[in-house]
Amino acid sequence: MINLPVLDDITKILFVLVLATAVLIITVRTLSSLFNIYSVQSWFIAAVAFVMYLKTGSIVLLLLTILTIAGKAFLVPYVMRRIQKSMNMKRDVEFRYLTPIGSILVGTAMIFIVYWSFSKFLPELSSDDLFIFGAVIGVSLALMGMMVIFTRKRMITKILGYLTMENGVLLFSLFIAELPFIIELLIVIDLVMLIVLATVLAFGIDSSIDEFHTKLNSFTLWFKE
Amino acid sequence: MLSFLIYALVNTVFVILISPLFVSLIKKVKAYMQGREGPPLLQTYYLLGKLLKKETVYSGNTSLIIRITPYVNVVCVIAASLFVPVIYIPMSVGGIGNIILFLYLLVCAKFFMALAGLDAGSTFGGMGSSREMTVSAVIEPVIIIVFAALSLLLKTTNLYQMFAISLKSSLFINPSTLLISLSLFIILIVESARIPVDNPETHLELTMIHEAMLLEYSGPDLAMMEISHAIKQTLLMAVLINVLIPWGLTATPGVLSVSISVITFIAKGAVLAIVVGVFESLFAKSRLFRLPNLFMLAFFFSFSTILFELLR
Amino acid sequence: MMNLLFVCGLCVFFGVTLLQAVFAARASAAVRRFSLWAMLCANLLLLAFSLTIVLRNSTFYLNLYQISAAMRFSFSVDRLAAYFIMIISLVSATVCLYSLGYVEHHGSNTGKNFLLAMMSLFIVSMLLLVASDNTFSLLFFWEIMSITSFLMVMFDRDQADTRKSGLFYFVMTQMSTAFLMFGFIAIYHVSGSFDIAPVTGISETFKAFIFLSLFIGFGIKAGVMPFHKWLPYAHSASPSNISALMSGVMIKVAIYGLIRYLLFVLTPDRWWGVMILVFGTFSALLGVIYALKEHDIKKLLAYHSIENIGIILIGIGLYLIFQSYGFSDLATLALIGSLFHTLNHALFKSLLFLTTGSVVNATGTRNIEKMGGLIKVMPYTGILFLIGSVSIAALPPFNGFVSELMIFQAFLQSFIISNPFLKIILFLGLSLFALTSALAAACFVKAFGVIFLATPRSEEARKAKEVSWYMIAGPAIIAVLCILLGIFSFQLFSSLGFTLPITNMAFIGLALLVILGLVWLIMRLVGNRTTRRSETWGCGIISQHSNMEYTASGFSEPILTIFRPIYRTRKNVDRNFHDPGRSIFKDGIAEIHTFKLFEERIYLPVAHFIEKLSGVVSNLHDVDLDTYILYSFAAVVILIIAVGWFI
Amino acid sequence: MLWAYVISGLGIMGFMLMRFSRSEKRADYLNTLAIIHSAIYLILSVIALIKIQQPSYFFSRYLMIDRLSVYEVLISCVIFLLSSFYARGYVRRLVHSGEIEVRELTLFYAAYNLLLLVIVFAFYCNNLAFFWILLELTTILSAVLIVTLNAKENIVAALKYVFTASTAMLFSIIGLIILFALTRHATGTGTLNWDTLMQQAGTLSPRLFTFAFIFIFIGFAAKAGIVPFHTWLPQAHAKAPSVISVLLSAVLLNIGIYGVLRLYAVAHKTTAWHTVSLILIGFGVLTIIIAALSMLPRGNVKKLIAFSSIEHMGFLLVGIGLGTPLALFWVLFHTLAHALVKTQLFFSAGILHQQYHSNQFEDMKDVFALQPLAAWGLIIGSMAIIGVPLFPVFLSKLNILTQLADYSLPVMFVLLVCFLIVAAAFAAILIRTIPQSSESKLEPYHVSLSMQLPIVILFAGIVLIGVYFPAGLHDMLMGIVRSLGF
Repeated sequence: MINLPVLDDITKILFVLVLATAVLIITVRTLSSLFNIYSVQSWFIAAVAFVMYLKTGSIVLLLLTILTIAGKAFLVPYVMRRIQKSMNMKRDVEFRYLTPIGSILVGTAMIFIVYWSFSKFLPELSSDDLFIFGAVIGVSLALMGMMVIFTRKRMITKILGYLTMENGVLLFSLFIAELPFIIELLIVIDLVMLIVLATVLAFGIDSSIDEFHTKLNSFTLWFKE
Repeated sequence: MLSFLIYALVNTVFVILISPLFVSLIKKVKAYMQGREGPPLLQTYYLLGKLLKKETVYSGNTSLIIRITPYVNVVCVIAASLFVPVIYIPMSVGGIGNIILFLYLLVCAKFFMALAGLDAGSTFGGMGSSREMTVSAVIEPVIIIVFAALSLLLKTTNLYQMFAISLKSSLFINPSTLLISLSLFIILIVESARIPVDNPETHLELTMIHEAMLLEYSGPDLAMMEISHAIKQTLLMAVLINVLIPWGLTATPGVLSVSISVITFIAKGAVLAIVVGVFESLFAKSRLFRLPNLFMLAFFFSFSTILFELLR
Repeated sequence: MMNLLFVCGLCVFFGVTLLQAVFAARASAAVRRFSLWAMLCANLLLLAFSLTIVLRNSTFYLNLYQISAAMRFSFSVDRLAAYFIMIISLVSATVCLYSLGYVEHHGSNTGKNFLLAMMSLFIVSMLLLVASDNTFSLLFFWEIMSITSFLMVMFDRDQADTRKSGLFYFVMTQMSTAFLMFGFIAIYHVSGSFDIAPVTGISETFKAFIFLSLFIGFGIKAGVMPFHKWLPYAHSASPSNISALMSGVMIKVAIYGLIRYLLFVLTPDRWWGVMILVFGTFSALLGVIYALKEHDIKKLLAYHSIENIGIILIGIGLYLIFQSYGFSDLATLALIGSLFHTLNHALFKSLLFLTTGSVVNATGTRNIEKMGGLIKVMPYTGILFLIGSVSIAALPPFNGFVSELMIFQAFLQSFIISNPFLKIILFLGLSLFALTSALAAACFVKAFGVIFLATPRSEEARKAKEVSWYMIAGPAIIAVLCILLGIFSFQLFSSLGFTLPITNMAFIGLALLVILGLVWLIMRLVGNRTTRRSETWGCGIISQHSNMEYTASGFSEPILTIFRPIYRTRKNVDRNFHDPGRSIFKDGIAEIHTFKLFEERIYLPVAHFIEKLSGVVSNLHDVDLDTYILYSFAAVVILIIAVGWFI
Repeated sequence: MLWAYVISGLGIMGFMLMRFSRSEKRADYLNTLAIIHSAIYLILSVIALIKIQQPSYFFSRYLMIDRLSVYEVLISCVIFLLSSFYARGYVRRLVHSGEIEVRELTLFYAAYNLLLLVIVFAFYCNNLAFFWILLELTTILSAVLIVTLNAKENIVAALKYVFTASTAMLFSIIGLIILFALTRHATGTGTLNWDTLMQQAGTLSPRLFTFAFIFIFIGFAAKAGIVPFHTWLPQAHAKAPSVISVLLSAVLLNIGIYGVLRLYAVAHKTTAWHTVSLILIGFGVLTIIIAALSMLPRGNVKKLIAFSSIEHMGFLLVGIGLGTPLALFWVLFHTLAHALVKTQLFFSAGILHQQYHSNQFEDMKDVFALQPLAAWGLIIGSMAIIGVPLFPVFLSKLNILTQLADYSLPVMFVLLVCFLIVAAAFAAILIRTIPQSSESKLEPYHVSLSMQLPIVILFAGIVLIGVYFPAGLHDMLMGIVRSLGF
């Protein structure tokens, strides 16, 4: 339960960094570096969680930090790297609907729009401007993730986009620490499962139907127990 | 009731007897106009008598239609003749004298005549009935509107009352009556199959309408067709006369009055027949598809009558 | 007692439906005959039921069954409803009798059984529709009526044109249901109940909306002119006994609905009357004009149904106008006239359709150009058809004439209306009405003449045989009714308590009979009675041949020429040439089609527009994942903006 | 009580893991287990309906059994039972025609049973966030069920489903968080429990509630197939094996609508409800229009049915948006009616698909000769779904429209036009399909009784509730409406 103004500043800096990573995910073409960027982003989120923990001292946030690091900084990138190896593709170069520059511009616009819209409501909820920031950053992160999904061609990248959205949501949820832990946990597990499934499906797209089914079996058996 | 029966008998018999006269009178007038001697006035009676004596020839293709048609025709026109009092105006019984019924009895006769025209399967018959139905279809609205104008003028839809009213009120000075009688005259021309609508003399497929349907008839059947046609003509003439110049027609039965009205009717009929004859000789047979113009003329007259009445 | 009659009748119908539907695969001709007889008896029961009510002028109420409190199947039969029930059951009875012979001619075993099942459901739905005392059951049975009739139209579904007709019919009938639903729900919206009861205290415009939607809804089903297009298709596609039911009865049910809502629910304005009059006049005129050029006999009859519906509407319109001026006895004359014409049309139109069915059965074609001379091979059918034609052509003393006479009378006396403008409209309507009936006469001269008279125009016609006893008995009953209703109309009305200013046809009939007797007598006495058979005179051509006869097209040609502006034709010619310079003609096809004004100017454009629109919309779906996400993205962003903006 | 569900469910799955040698047997064995499973659940739910007094809460109020949830669970269980029966024959056909590998069967049925479990608990759960999680799980499981078939398109369809649905669902988490914060701000302790929300609704600020509602709605709309988040639906329904299409259309869509209904019940207690109504009706009408227009040019029977599901979901949304007790009453009835009719349609479509190995209408030649039952099922189902009398949809359609008339007549007119278009679409396709025949006569394959029986049962059921409204059902629905606070 430390209450230092510096913590707030740190959080804000982290927000900016998160946005920066989001922008990178929109633009970068090489897959492996995409994964790296994503895990960095997860690290940042974890950091935010940790800072919030220091600030509020609720144990849930600490657990969330660990969970995020474990799940998002290590597990998910790991799975995706394996998939990528088995599909042996390096880069995702094609863009649709928006060029990278265009998507960055749109992303910025999104931030403004979300800010304009949310700032009409959230102040009623809590005077803490970090909360509002968190909300705005979270939602716009989610929207940017969506943009990744519909601008990038490869399934793998789309999944990354989805993960980004999820990070945004997570970022937002950090500010409502009272949300019972069990639910937080379930949500995260749920999302992870979704990711794994999506990854396997994505693998199925570019591989023969047969090996896809072997993979599918192993994976589903894994999650049934 | 009894009086009505007497009226019916006398009136009908009189009409039947008088109508051939008018036919041949018109022929006579036309002959004079063409500078010929023309047939004697009783020619039509002779003709009918001769036909009654002859045998009937039916085509092998015909069915019962061609056999019943003469009866239907005669019956219909005679029934129609009950509607047109020429000797005196009785009390109407059971709605007899209704205009619509009068017209539709004539249509009924026409309907069967047209069927008979098709019955033998000859080209002429078909052509005749086709043209006949066309003409009658196109003239129908005119007729109706004329009688509508009459009913508007005389505020009744019953011929007896019409005649009675026109008898009482001196309508001659009334322009509407003139207009109406103009269109009535056109109707008379059309319905009795005369130039310019039809040419009763020839048997050329180009011109004939009414005759074409009678081609397959012979003997007594033909006689019936002819007499019914003649009666129809007389009836229409009577309507025109009684509307335009009803004087002489009485509303009270009595030997003197009836004989007066009979005589006056014959006189007026003769005059009208002469007019018709002259009219026929003045015009030439017009193309079938020109006829609607003529009818439109009649339509115009009667409709303008209605407008007259409305504006007054 | 009344309950018994009613319920028994219904039970028999439902029983037959179940029987035929359940054993559709197996049931034999004997079963079919049984169910037809059953239906016949049920119809007679309901006929008795309705006649008692009509004569006693009593009302009958029965709450049969209710799904929930709001949704009851409750029936109240007053004189009007009973009158229509009478029409329905009368016609259906004769049709059943006819079908005893007819159904065996067509289709697979299953098909026949299914047809009978549908037929009985169809009849009972019409009966209950008319009897309903609340909107819910009315709508319920209305839908069932539509669906069953649709299924029967699809009876021989292998023909391409049947499919087209079926689709056309289905869509139109659904449209009518939609409009009705709108009207009914709008009424519910103001009155708060489904009962058919007077609606009061609504604004003029709202009332007008209700009226218009109801008019369109019923008008589509009745085949009023702009909405008539389904009628010729459906009637020509379905089996003849079904066409008889549809044209004789079903479209009358729509008339019933219109009258019911005009008289008992809404309080009409004057312009409604004028509007209905105008619609009626045009339906009548255009109907008969289109009929004149038809050579498909069933289409021809269908167009005549449109014409007669028009006449009925004219009567209703006159009623409304006179009522609005307070000339109640004239109004009654017009209304009774149109109601009587409803009955008459039901009779002679079903008579015509049934006899047509026999003819089509015998010759195997619907094209009248291929018929001819049939009266010699099938005399009974011929005579019956003649009676039908004479009554539909409104010749005295048949029933068709009487009802038209009443409407004419009402028209002719419209001089008592003060408003000159309206008077002119009425007189114009009168003249067009006269034109209509004259053209109808012409059309039936053509129909009867070409089908039955002269010599056969095709092998089939030459080989035709007279149909079975049932198929003559059914129409014969109607034919007798046509004559009786015509002659004793006056006595009929007076016994029902209406004294109308119309001619006593019994008197005329008597007069005609007497005159006939006299004429016949005279001819016996004076006329030469020897006859001889010979050739038709053909300008000396020895062998008369059937292709020298006047054809149907030849017959109607002059009229068509006169009314040319109404039928516009479109030619399409494609030629093939030997040389590229298109100078040496090889061969080619030239066709002339009548320009179907309503279809090509109203129906198809709308359909095409909707098709285009739906094409665009559904193309939005056939894309890949990215685009889907883009949609959601756009939607979310818009939502966020909207939230910021409005809330 | 609820333990019974869990135990039986997991027990069944335990049995599944037992390996059998012969493959043919295996299919039937697994299927038997599935039938038993759904039967047990049905019985349990009936017991829950009768024995347990509603509402009652479990697991520290995370779960609850109240009238609405029991009603929905009953519907789902019935559908599941029927489709388990159907699956017996159907899956055999699938194996036979090589559309599914035998080794996939375990996975298939595992997911199938798990789905049942998840759905039941989704209905029973009392907590919005928990509900959300289970909703996501249904997405995953149905995706798995879709991809068990041997076809690339299935993977594509599943991916579309997963992505479209879950991206939208993420936004509803945002909504949840806002709602949570809102309740916390209002009453000190935040909550996402239905019952507490219902109690506290009065204290919440309408503006913020609407704000939260819209975000939550996005996710539920995606699950319920509301335009513009419906895009996944047609392909998923078309590609999935017919048994699964049934579940997707008749059960899964209901969950989304169920969530919306609950939320609306909460909204109805705040002053925000007419804004919410506006939103719902707006989306509903949009959905109906889009769906109706997309149905006209369809040549694929299952896609056609899928679009009609979308249309009906839109209609339900409109009904909810009206928010009058009667409207809700009929919405609940419509849910039942729609579920049953859809099931019948997809069953018939499944039979036909096995006959022709295609869903395209033009491939279906001499339907009556080959598959009379399926043909009739299709025809009758189509009639039922377009709301012809004798069938339940007519009742709910008429009544909801009647309620709509009080809200706005023009909107009602628009809907009528849309229904007309829908009817035209169905009629056009059936009329084109039924009569067509081919020279190359196909052999009718033997449709096992287990595939025919459900269709017959459903037909009977549909007609029954179409003309007979049991008092019990009436009271139950009224009870639900009242318990929702209308």
